[in-house]
Amino acid sequence: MATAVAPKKMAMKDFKPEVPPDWCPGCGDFGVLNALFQACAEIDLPPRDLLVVSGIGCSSNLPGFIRAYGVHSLHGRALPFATGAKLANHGMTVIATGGDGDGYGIGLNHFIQAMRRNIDVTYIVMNNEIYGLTTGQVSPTSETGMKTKTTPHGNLEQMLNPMALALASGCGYVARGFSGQPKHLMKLYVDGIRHRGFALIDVFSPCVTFNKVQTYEWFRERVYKLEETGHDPTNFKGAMDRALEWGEKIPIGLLYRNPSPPPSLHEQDPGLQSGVLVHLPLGVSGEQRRKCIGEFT
Amino acid sequence: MATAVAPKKMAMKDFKPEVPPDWCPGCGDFGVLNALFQACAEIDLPPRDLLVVSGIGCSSNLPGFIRAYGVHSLHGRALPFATGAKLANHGMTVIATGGDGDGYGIGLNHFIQAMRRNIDVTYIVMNNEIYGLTTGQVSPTSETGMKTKTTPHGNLEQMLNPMALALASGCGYVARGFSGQPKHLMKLYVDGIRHRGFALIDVFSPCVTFNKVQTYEWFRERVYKLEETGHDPTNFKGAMDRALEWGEKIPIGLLYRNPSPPPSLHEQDPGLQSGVLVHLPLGVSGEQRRKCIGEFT
Amino acid sequence: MNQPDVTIGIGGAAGDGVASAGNTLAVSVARQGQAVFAYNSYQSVIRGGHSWLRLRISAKKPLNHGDQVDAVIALNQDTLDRHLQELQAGGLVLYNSAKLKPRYEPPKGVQLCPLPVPQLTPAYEKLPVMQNTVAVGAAMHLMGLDFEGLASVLESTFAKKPQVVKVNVEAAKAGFDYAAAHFQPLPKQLQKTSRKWALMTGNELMAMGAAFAGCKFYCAYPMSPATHILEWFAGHAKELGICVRQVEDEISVVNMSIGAGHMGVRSMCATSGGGLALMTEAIGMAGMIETPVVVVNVMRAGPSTGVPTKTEQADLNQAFGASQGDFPRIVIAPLSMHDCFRTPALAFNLAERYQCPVIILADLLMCEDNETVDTSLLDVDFTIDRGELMTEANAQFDGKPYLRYEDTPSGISPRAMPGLPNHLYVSGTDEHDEDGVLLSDVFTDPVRRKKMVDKRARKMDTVLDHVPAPTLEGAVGAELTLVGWGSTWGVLVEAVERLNQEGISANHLQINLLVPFHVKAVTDILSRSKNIVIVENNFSGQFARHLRAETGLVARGHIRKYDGEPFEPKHIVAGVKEILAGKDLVNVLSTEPGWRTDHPTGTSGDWAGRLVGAARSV
Amino acid sequence: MNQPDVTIGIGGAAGDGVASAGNTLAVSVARQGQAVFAYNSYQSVIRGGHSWLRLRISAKKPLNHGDQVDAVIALNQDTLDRHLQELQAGGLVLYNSAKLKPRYEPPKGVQLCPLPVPQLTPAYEKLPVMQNTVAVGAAMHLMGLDFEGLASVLESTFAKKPQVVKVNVEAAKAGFDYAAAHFQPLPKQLQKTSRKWALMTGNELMAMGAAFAGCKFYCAYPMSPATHILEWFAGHAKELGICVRQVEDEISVVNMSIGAGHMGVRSMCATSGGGLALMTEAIGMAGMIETPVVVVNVMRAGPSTGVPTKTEQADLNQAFGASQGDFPRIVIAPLSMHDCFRTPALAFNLAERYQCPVIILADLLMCEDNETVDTSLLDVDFTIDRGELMTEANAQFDGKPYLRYEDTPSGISPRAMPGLPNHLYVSGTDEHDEDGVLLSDVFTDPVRRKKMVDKRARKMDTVLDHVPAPTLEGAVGAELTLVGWGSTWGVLVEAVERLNQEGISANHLQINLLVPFHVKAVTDILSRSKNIVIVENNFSGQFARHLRAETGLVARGHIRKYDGEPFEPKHIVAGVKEILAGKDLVNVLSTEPGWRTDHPTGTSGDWAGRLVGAARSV
Ligand SMILES: Cc1ncc(C[n+]2csc(CCOP(=O)(O)OP(=O)(O)O)c2C)c(N)n1
Ligand SMILES: Cc1ncc(C[n+]2csc(CCOP(=O)(O)OP(=O)(O)O)c2C)c(N)n1
Ligand code: SF4
Ligand code: SF4
Ligand SMILES: [Mg+2]
Ligand SMILES: [Mg+2]
Repeated sequence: MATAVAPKKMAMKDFKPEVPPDWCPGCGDFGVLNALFQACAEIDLPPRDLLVVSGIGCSSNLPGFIRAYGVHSLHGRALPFATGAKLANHGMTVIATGGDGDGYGIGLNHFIQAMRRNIDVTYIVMNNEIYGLTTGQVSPTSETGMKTKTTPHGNLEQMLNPMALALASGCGYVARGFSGQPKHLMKLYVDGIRHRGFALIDVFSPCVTFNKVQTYEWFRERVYKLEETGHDPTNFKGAMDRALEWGEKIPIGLLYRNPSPPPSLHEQDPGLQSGVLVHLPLGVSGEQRRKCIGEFT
Repeated sequence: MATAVAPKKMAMKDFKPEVPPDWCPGCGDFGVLNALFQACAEIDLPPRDLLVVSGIGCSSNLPGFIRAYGVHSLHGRALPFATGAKLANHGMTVIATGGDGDGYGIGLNHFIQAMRRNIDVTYIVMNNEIYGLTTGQVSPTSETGMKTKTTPHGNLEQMLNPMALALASGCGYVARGFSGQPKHLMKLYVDGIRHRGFALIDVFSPCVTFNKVQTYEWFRERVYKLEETGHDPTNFKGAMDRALEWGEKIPIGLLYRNPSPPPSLHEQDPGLQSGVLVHLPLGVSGEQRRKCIGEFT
Repeated sequence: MNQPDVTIGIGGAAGDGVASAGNTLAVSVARQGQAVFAYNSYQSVIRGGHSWLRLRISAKKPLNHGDQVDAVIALNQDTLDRHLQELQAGGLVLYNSAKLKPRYEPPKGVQLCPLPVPQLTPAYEKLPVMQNTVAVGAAMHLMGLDFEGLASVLESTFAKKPQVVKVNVEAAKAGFDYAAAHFQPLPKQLQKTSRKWALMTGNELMAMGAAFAGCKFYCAYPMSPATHILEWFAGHAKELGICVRQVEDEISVVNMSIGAGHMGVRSMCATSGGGLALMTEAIGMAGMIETPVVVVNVMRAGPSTGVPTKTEQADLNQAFGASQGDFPRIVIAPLSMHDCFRTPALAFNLAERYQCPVIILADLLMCEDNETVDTSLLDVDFTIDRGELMTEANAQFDGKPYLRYEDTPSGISPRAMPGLPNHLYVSGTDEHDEDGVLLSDVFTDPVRRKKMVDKRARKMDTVLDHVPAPTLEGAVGAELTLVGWGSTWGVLVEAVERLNQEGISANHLQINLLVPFHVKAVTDILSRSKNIVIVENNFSGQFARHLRAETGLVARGHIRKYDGEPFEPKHIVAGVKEILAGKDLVNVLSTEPGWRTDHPTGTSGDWAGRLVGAARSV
Repeated sequence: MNQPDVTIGIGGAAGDGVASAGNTLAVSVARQGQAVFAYNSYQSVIRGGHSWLRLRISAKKPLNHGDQVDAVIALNQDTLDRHLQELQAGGLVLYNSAKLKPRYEPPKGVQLCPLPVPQLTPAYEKLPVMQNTVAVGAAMHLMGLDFEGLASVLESTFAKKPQVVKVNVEAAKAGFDYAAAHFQPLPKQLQKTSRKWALMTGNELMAMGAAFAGCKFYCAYPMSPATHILEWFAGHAKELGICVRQVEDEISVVNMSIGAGHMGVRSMCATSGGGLALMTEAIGMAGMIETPVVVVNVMRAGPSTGVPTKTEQADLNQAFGASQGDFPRIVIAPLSMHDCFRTPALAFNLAERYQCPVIILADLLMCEDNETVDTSLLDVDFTIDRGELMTEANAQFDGKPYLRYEDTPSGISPRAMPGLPNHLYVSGTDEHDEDGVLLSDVFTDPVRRKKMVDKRARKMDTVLDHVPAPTLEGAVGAELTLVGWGSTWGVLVEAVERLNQEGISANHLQINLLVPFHVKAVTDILSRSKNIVIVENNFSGQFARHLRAETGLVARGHIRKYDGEPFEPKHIVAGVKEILAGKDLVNVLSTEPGWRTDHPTGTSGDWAGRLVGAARSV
């Protein structure tokens, strides 16, 4: 390594990039990003040890707006990419980000399987209940009845419930934040990143341009913090009850944390027991080779 | 129409095909199929009004073994195919069938979205907790720790819970059967097919060749019928409790039926209000045409 | 081309109302019998950024957006700065003098037309977008058109808000009159005609054409530049009795569409490159189970996510290679926006006659941009040919078992609509025999397997009889034949005219049917050509390769473009000259000053302190 | 070929132990220095049905499974009925006379060898599969080999159950001795040698070759005929320190593999046609973000689900057209099982050097079947070339900003392994500038866009320097050049020998690098060929088309096969003769009597009452 780097305390500015986000002024994603700067500083995570992987969407532009290693992959594929990356180098902290369409629409299968698989990735979904980048079509989290460009007579489908799905899929850390409450959100990130295993943080992140229903005001009127209600996040059934709540009152905060979380995937995978893959020598020893060949003679 | 057909009561034999199933002797799928013959006869459904759509897998060979219109589509795609078919001709009864790999592995996204979408399709999943046709690899419903050809050191992933996912996805009819209990299973089919909207019937259907753990005996020792316990299938929370049960005792029967089910998709879709699509005249009237053009002048 | 044409560029940021000003102007001129071809160069940001819309207007239908603006309407300072320099003598620029000021010397002979908007409309104070209305009014005058068309458009646009109509009409009139009083009209003056034009995008034409041709099921997942097809359908589903669904991904889209097609409706879906990639597996299924389905791929600049707002023709390889194995497929590239309207009807007829997937390869340029189409070309009854489809209305039951995949001489097996009595069958993606029973489950059956492959393949033998062969446009025996495919038709027509005017004798062949290929017809034409130059909007020359593979023909020269911006006639003319001077490959590039962009981190400019993190140590 | 070869066919139902009997026999002969080439024709049912395994055995390595069986081991009546007629004079059939009886007259000169199994082994009563051991023992003798090899194999097979070893060895010996006493040995007698062979499938060789070449991440979704690669990896993950995962679908597979490749490990995945279709979108991503990844496609008979247990070479179009847009990719088809072993090493080196996706096109024939490979060819150290990869070990930080996508003369931009200090970057699937910042989000930037397309494309300029050009095998100036690609190499080598023996002078060119293509080398060779005949295992001639597109070369004749069964030397010889007699396309077909199948509903036989429902009214 060419330059020795003195250990130092990270600050928000260390994560702020040179390229300014090109989201619409007022977009909820700014709050999501700022809280992430703060969380990374709080955890004191050197940017070079952080990989942020996204799909495609307004929200998925995020990796371009944070100083870290980043990947802006394919629509819906942030989680498989992040999974492969984490398994290849489990020394790095891996965060996946994206939108509701990306994660709960085209990418839904990967989302559920990633939770079952308990890969140590923190997944931040900027849920604006609309397809932003493609300029305003219905999303899996759009409310029933919602009129969008592609549902002029109102959405006929039932809203997808990411919290309940996460619980039903065995996710060990299930939280929801609101980009209008960045401090609270930051705390959810910090705990989620520290959680060993898959952590979901679904964030209400208003699309000021295309979602004229779920606005900041709409959320502000409805959200309440679980932390202020005595909710016990280690109680699975209580968490499921909260997850099903939607309407006048909508909970944000930590819904569930598995009190005895199983080891995460990289801690158990037989092939990773010899160390971090990217640092292992390539190929096999002559002895291993001859053993493998011998099995066929 | 060339031949007038006298209405008659259907019997099991009307659904039995000339081609005998080529499943391994003892395969659970025989029981699944037989119960289906019975259910179709019970409902008195003329074969020509029935479309059975499957994906790819041992279980997905089923449409070839029942006298009805059938489609043996792509691995994981039975539900989208069935959805398109139902919307095109909602006069027909549409049943989708497949395996656990097909429906909960590669096809999981479609499964969840079909439930949100409440398409009027009955989905029968032959859940043998293994990939049968490809000769014995781990499946999403394989138990943690299970040794298979691709998990020689034991499956590291958490088992997928189709019952809980279905409930979390708003499915209005959630049931589980066992191919070793064909009468009970038949009843679940009949109610599921009659249910207006998406109905899931997950069936324990042992793979006698590749799953040496979840055998008939294994299931017989564990399953108990919800109908015999006073379970109230209209109680969502109670259903969720049952859905999470797994181990010494495993419930079969109707877990949940929405007491006030919303209309199914074809009943609401704006384009279908004029009738069954396949029977509508093609093209548009001169008046409609000129109205459409006029919007651009 | 004895009719003059005028090209007006309107520029501003997203949110400045470029599109609506352009639309008002375009519909207004169309109501005075003018045809329009628009090209909008825009940016993948929802607000801010820059958007540059060019309208080419003439009583004679322009076939492309031209290569020179005559007038600019600058809605913001950025536009004034960027595009002023593109004007030539006689050109002019309109802008709100209360907000903007030219910061560069205009090119010689270019007229600055400042509009004192606050004086011209009192509404400006509250509604800054009124500047657009004033400018559009002024432009109408400067092109030599009447005010009425504009007034009627404003009236219909704001039909629901009568007060707004009044204010807008007054503002437009004020602009019109102010221009009359203060500015020199454009040297080229347009002539009113009584022709009726509809102003539409290729996407809208494709959607409408499909609906008119009997599409009853349309399913999609949003993806630029194909999304507007879905939006048109969603808006018309109820009145036209079409099932229109947005679903979870393109895999679901295409499988649903095939499911619907299987039941007997005409079914279509659309996407762009990455979505098509996800659809390929099911396209193979449609080939195998012989289900008609129409899949539209509106190409954009790739590879991968690429440049979602820019055009390209680089998905031919993908369409040709979609899915594993050999199976019949048809690939058609519409040549113009009007062709976008007709192509779905052709595609449905072919899909149903041959019971196979048909891929329509359109592109962003033709699908997202607006063009006027003669309304009489749209108000037509398409011939609907459903092929050998057995319905309750026509099916005969002779007591013999029904063979869904009967090995007929044509390879086409009469298809029973599910639900018909006495015709039960199973369609499987595994190899199957004539009755649908799987061959893949028998031990091996080389004879039947071959029979079924041959049967399916044989269907393609007659496709060429149902699609007219391409014909040579222009003088036979010209020195040079330009060969293009798809959307480049309009730009090539004009390039050929210009070349001939410049004394370079040229003619033109445009291909729309790519698979199967009119090998004989094309070979006959091109083997008589003295010099072939292939023009295509991609890097590797995918069509040139296809042509060689099909016919063995190799061109003398290639003109290609893959910079995101579309061809203009001048690029072709310049390219041809380079080829005549000895080059065999000319990669042309758009280099207008207005397209110079300030890169966020300035790769080619000043770096200091702007580059993504890397320069700072961690 | 001065060494005799013997081909033994073993047939039975799934469950009768065909594969294990074949394996015992093959390993036993291999331990006596014999090489083996096996071909198993089997059925997609888990139990029952028919399975027909042919082992061609010789001291000189056979390169294909031949076209004539010398001996049959019939494990069930069906096999006896089907395959007896395939034998020729001097041939013989072994069967358990306590269970089976020939129902047809054997062909002239064919020896019936009934084995009284119950008398020969008492264990038969409880273990009917003992008949296989007896028959294998008998076969060993009849080929002229010793008993020891077989005994040692049985010992290692049943190492964990010593009683079973004894019973089996005794039964085998009884069969061996019985044959010696009662039957005529085969006319061709094999000679023992001391060469060391490993008996492996192409899948196992591919997996092992990849692991030896440094593969550290392997991910897959089960799909025949590629599943065994996953199974080999899963079995060796722990000892070799390789992360091996089975995941939810092929989309996830390829994205994970690319994710792992992006971080700096050698990463591979494998599938078959339909899975490749699902992977195409991400293959374009790897092209765009310049991530090395190796994707193996083991082709099977298509289209769509097709015939999962049968072989074909019909995914070349798909590999060539995988994903939208133009981007660098490499496509390689291994020529033999030993080449399956070497190809991953080559693929990884190319993928890392050129930072692009590499597709390996193998097929069922070579990947599922067993062949002996000289162990000394396997025990090798592959050269590992990681290309311009910057790791903590070699990275220099000069204080200048790191440009992940630097526009270098070679087009190759040094790649920093994420985690490295001072080299932060973002990889995006949108078009991006040298520093990784998106160009798709600027208004338009034709100049930079073109620069980046050119940079990526330029990488391919030197690929051909790193992959040896194909060379002509056989006599220069022959009358006829057979051209093949991929797995047909072995069958073509033998066909050429036979043609020459029959006085038809022929030579042979086999292509393994399909993209990019050795245009110059291939053109040089083939333009000197008098008559080109292209042989490929598909319907449409995908390679012939590719060759024409790349070089303009058109063959005099084509021999194709798409009936599910692989080519045998006799097919090629016959095809060549038809071509010499004037045909230009010969579609050969396997027509052995043993392959006649009783179709469940009998399309070509008696219909009455057997057809799927349709014949009854509803
Ligand atoms: C395969 C594929 N299909 C479709 C698209 C087009 N597309 C880009 S972003 C997007 C959805 C964006 O919605 P979401 O994920 O909610 O993000 P947001 O923009 O709302 O933040 C779509 C459909 C694509 N890029 N790739
Ligand atoms: C795209 C694709 N990937 C993989 C396969 C191979 N495949 C066929 S069936 C199957 C899984 C079968 O498991 P399941 O759905 O549980 O059915 P079962 O055989 O157990 O009844 C797989 C992976 C395929 N046909 N298509
Ligand atoms: S469109 Fe919506 S989600 Fe996208 S940047 Fe604008 S406000 Fe944010
Ligand atoms: S392999 Fe298993 S699932 Fe398949 S047919 Fe046999 S028993 Fe049934
Ligand atoms: Mg969104
Ligand atoms: Mg299964």
